[in-house]
Amino acid sequence: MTVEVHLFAAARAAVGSSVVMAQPGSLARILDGLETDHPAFAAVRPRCSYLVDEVSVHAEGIDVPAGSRVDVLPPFAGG
Amino acid sequence: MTVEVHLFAAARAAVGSSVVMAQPGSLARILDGLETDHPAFAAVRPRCSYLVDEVSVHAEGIDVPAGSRVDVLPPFAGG
Amino acid sequence: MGEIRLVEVVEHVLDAAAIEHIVADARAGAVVSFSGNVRDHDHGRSVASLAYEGHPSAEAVLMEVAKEIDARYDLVALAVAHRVGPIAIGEAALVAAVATAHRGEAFAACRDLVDLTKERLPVWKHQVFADGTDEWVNCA
Amino acid sequence: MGEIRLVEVVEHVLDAAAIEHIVADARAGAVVSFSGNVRDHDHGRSVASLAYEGHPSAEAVLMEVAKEIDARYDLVALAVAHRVGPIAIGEAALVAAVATAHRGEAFAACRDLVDLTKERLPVWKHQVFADGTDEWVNCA
Repeated sequence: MTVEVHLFAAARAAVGSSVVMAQPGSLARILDGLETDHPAFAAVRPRCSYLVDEVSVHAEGIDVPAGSRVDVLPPFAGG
Repeated sequence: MTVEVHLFAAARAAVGSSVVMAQPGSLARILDGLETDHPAFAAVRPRCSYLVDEVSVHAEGIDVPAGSRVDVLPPFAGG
Repeated sequence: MGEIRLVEVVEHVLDAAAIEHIVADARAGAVVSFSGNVRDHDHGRSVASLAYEGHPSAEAVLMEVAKEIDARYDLVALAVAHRVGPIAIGEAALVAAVATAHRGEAFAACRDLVDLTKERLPVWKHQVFADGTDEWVNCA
Repeated sequence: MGEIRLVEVVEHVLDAAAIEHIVADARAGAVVSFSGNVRDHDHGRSVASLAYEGHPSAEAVLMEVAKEIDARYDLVALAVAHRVGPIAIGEAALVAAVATAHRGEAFAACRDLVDLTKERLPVWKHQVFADGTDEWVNCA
């Protein structure tokens, strides 16, 4: 089982797709992998927040187990 | 020539008419006359402001010459 | 200077939606509108009917208020209208709308427009209560 | 507790007038409404087209925002809607309206509702400028 990483807005534009698969591990490692495969993601990453299985995550050190879903959320701009 | 005194809202209700004629003189004397003729006006008078020929007047001592128009304005309540 | 697009004191029904459309503008990112409506209660008493009386100068005073708000804020457009005569419960007595580039200014300007109108406009409110008594508001 | 009468994230045209009617109430003396509209300029650049993207949780988040505003203020009714997808210049992206007994509370609550929505709602704005460049707002 892998991790589903869902990308939105500027993060999706940087990565070039809405969903990518990743190996379970720390959130930091998953994001590092994204950045390696899609260098444009480096510019967006510092401004993103994350959901792991719909729960807000505030530290990249958190463990993301197999079967989880990660949402990568750039800064909101509503209104 | 006399002075036309126009009454609005609570002042009109107290006096019982929209316009009364008065003799020229100080605004205080004109208002005293109104109060004598219409005792209910005494309750409204302390809260009123006045226009003499469309100009706001802040002291009852002002002279109101013959041919003038006085507007008696209770406190506004708009909105 | 913003555009003062509507200033009126009228006897007909006010339409808050119409006044909002009047200020709409492609340059404006924010429109804030206010509708002051006749309530069925006032200070805990049931209101049966209500009417506003206006001084002949009311519309001219409202224009001065509009100009003062326009001078205080960076507006795209402004509109304000007050109704006089009898008004049914739930209907609007005062409607105001402002359009600005950014929302902070729109909220502040609309609020100030309503406050200044209520302070300066020479109009009076007469309420008849369900128990048959009546009052001129602010004159009790 | 006020009535939360409408909370939605939708792809169709928003109608500020309709949302005002939704909160109308005989108990309410004041209705304040906000319409956040797409401007033809942003930071001095001419905007050619614009679209919002929403996260699947957006409507649930908007409901949490509405409940928080309802808890902070003494409201009669509240309604708020955000549009996603492409939006034409001049059309509304966010509309909100609150009805309260008195006007001070209506202005404060509507402003707070709009601010909190902009802070918390997981939506993103993509602008294409007249010169062909584009940006995701807040990500530059």
